[in-house]
Amino acid sequence: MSVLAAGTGVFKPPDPDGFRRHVRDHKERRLVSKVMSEHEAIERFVQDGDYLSYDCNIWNRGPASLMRELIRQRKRDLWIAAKFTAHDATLLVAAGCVSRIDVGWMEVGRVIHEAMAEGRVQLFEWSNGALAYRQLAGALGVPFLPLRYLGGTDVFRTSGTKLIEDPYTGQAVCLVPALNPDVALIHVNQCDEFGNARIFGAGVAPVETAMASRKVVLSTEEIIPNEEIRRHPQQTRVPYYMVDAVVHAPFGGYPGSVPGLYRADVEHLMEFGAAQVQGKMAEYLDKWAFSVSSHEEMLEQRVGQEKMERLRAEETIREGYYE
Amino acid sequence: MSVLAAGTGVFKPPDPDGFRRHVRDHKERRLVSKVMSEHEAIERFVQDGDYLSYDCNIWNRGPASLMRELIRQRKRDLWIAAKFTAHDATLLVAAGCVSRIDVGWMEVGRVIHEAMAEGRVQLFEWSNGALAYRQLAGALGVPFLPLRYLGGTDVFRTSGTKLIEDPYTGQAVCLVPALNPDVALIHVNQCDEFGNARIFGAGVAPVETAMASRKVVLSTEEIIPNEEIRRHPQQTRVPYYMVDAVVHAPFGGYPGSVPGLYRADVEHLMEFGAAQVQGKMAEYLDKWAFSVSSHEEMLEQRVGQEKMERLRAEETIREGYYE
Amino acid sequence: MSTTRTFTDMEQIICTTARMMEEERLYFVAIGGPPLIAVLLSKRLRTPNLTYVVEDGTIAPAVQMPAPAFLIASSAAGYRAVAWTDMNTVDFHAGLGYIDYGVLAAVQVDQYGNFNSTFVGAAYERPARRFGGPGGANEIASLCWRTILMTRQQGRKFVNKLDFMSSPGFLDGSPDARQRAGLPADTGPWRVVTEMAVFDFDEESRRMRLLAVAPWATVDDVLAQMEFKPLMAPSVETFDLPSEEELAALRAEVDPSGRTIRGRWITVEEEDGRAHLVQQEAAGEES
Amino acid sequence: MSTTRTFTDMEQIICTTARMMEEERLYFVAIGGPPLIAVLLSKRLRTPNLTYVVEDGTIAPAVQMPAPAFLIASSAAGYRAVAWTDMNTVDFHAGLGYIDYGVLAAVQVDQYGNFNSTFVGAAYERPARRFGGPGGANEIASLCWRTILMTRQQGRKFVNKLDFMSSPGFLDGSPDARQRAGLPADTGPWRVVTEMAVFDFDEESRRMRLLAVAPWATVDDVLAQMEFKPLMAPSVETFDLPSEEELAALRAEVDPSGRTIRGRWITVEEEDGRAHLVQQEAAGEES
Repeated sequence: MSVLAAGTGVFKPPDPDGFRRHVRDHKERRLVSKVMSEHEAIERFVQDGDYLSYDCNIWNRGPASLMRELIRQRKRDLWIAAKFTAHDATLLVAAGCVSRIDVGWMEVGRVIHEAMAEGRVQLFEWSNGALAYRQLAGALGVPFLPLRYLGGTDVFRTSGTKLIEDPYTGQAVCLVPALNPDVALIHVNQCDEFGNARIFGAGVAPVETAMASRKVVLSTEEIIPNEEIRRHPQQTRVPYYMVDAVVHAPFGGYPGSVPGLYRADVEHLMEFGAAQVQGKMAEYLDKWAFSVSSHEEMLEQRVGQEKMERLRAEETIREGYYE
Repeated sequence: MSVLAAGTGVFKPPDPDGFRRHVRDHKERRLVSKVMSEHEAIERFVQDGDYLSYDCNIWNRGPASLMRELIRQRKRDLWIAAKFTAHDATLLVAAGCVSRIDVGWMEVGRVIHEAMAEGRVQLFEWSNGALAYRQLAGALGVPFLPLRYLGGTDVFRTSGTKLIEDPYTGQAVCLVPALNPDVALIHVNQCDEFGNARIFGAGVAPVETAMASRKVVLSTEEIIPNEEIRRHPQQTRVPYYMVDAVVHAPFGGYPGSVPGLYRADVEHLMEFGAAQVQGKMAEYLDKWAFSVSSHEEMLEQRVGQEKMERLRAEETIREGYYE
Repeated sequence: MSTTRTFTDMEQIICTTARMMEEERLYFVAIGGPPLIAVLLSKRLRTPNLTYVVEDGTIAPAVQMPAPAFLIASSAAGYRAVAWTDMNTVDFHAGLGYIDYGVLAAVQVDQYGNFNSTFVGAAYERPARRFGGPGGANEIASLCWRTILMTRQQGRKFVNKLDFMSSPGFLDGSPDARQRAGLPADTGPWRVVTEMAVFDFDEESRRMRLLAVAPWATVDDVLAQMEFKPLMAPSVETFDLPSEEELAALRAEVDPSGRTIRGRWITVEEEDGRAHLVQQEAAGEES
Repeated sequence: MSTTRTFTDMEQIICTTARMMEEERLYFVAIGGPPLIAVLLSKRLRTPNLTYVVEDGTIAPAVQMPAPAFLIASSAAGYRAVAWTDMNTVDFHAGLGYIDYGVLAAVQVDQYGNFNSTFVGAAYERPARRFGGPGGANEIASLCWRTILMTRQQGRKFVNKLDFMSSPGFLDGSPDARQRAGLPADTGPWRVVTEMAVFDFDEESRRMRLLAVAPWATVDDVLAQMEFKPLMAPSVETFDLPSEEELAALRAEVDPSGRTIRGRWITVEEEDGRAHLVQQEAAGEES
């Protein structure tokens, strides 16, 4: 069994035993309430320099309200996993929060281009699947997993992937290192005060992300009683003991959609696009993050009841989510 | 990266590309009906010498009616994965169907002892988790997975586990070979005619078993319309394209329980126990398998409407399964 | 009698790709873009029972037409699927050999069908233009049995050397190159579709081969838009223009917002079964 | 005034184990047997909010009392869980360090807490007695932070050399032996509980150490039922008999069928705070 080739990229090194020690020393195994404000959750659980993973994106069930809080608190030097991410990365780079990005796919425009040109952000190449899979490795508690892609490409060459001779078949197979983010932000449909969470619809990798991350912050459209969780145990995707904070955030996915609840605000997404093209990200960030003190205030003062009602009404598909 | 130690046990060797070729050449990608009789399903999809995996066991949501059909058709020389299996292995050994067993845990009595003493059955040591995990490796399409147990024990020594130096952390970690059974028998709560299947309750590894196996035979308590499947996509655990046969088998888990539907027939389980102790397995097999032509006939003539109604009535918990 | 038809380059690419699709095969597409639109068009017009999986874990959805303007990752995109899973799950299904065709968009492609969706120009650290990254393309191009690539016919896209190989074709074209790199056996690119041409790959050399051209283009027109010279099929066929029916379905039902189907306008006049180019816009900067 | 109490060896083992349990810890038990019964007893009497996961993927269920006769893998065992998952999932949770204690039954144990649940006697191919195999014990004993072993106090169970090491204790007892074998750091056996004694393990030598004995037994009684001589705690404590309350809960509510709690009967007379053995059945053949 030999290493046939190895990429030379920088990656967050796997440390399964370090992860275990963190869990042992910091995770609450009792059923205790973890409900707190977005301010407290981000302040306590996101540190400058953290490797941050979020699930889904600003179009769809992403933790948009938590991201805006992160921006408001001016977190710095984050390293993010951009696995199928829309302009989330752009937003965090524009706000100066992020200096390293593991890329699967992200929308790239002026903000990322300028940040790259000025050396404010470093990109590391992976793929959507590889990042989801590296988090699966992290979720399994193992240091690496074999996979049958990446090999032969420049992604292999510039990443932390290795090509080995499989000791069972003798054939070549790649390995990727486990990814255990320091912190995960996940927006869910429903959870109880302890963090037992339900997520409806196809996702990217919410379960792997929660399992793989040292600290897990949930925002949720709804807090439901533990009794209701226990009446339908099959619906629980993340168990309470993985969760550090529960933030009650109706419309927490805004401007994205939460399927079955509200559609995306296309007008807002276009406003973002225009702000980037015009070099007016500072104004955008000020309007939507810095000039409001909380998600609730943003909804009230910037979105308004009428629009929220319209976005709910226009999400006509509830089947499979809430029916 | 070197192999530090390796077990010397015999195991079904992983062959991811062979599996892929089987899928390419034999799996139906169209939505076509796969509903057939248990006789046809077992005749077409279980060959003598196959490696067979079933999910759960004869106490609980096991594919009991398919196993009895397998016995009736006198399948021979099967190799089974006994991952948390009750007396299922005993039953198949008593009927002469099985010659090799990968052991996680199984009930062991006179039948297994005698078969071992007479050299009719060979046992290979793993654990429940290791067998479920080897099937996960098979389900991921990779030749092996790393894991952090088995090492240091006699299970390691007598199995196909290897200990390697992890090329990422430099630490010792075990590898186990992927297990891709030739055929899986899985009893499900509901599926459509194409094989899109729902399974309610905690299971052992139904999804991994279906994904990892070349041929997949489902028995189901209920066949529901595809339209109903599509109304609740999140409930689907196995997609149609993995499934080769759908057998409509109400009470297919009998004498075991299907949680939420009917409880186990403890009287029957005691009858089995007594038959083994008394060396009367031939009579037991004759009564419950050979002397009836089908599951339906067995239910009618050996169980009876009254008992079935009682077993249904006594399963008072429906919450979380059907409510 | 002559008729005039006007369509975008992307509409031609989508229609040609859609016509290759078969109901007895399973397709893998990324969350949005031309591949999804091609699948939806084929389902709408020719293969209503075709099934596909999406990178986000959606399996065999039944998208209602007309599709909403913002289809990507919306509830409409997953409507009446047979299962909602996640990214790893559908990648596993591909890894197990269940998925016949991956359909993908490429920014640059080389003669072995390797392709780029990461950056072009200058060096990696300071690219002339940075793109979104491979997304799911690397796994889809590695794990599905066959890959269909959709791209525009431009010299800067059909290059001798990729600026970055984001996803694999036949790598260096040597026998078993993919297997030696750790990829599953017997997989690889199958067709490359542009507005002007369809290519396949030679069984032996693994080099790209010109199979068919648009009725309004010549082989030389195609070669003029490639840095490398492809092999030639024994007889290069001519494929059809987008039909009125296809264009109507695309514009009114499959992509009513025009997000994906927009592109360079091409006007073609057909007369006595022959077609010739009347007018086309210059190639833009878009990918 | 004297009182007489009669209980089975297994009832003593279960009660002693249950008393070690804490609400702020998470437990991992196999699908049935003494470990599950000990957890349920503790929940019933002392630690109602204790949570545990079961090998089949059940997370934190709320089993109603009295438990049904056929609890194993029935709907009653998973009742009002917070999640129903599968075997791999709960093993991953253990692998990630979430699970504090694994509670397991053993057929044979050696001085380093390695244990056997596979076979005893003669050779592997022709065992004198074959057992069911490790089940989930190997992973539970490897991945949980601490393991509690439940077994009967018999010379043929506390052996110098296991007939088969199904699951790991401290292996050969050398420093980092578990890590060198690929197991997570800082894990291992924590207590061994029998009807007659409680053992822990010396921090340095990793050898089993006698910590406490039953009020009706002496250290010598315990040593007479072991092939190897354990280390001795500085002061060997005495643990309590099963209380009337514990026995009532066990027999009427936790295991009303008596499937798990049956065993060898022990009768003890208590007088002036001292207890002595009045009568006990001979050790049987059961594991």
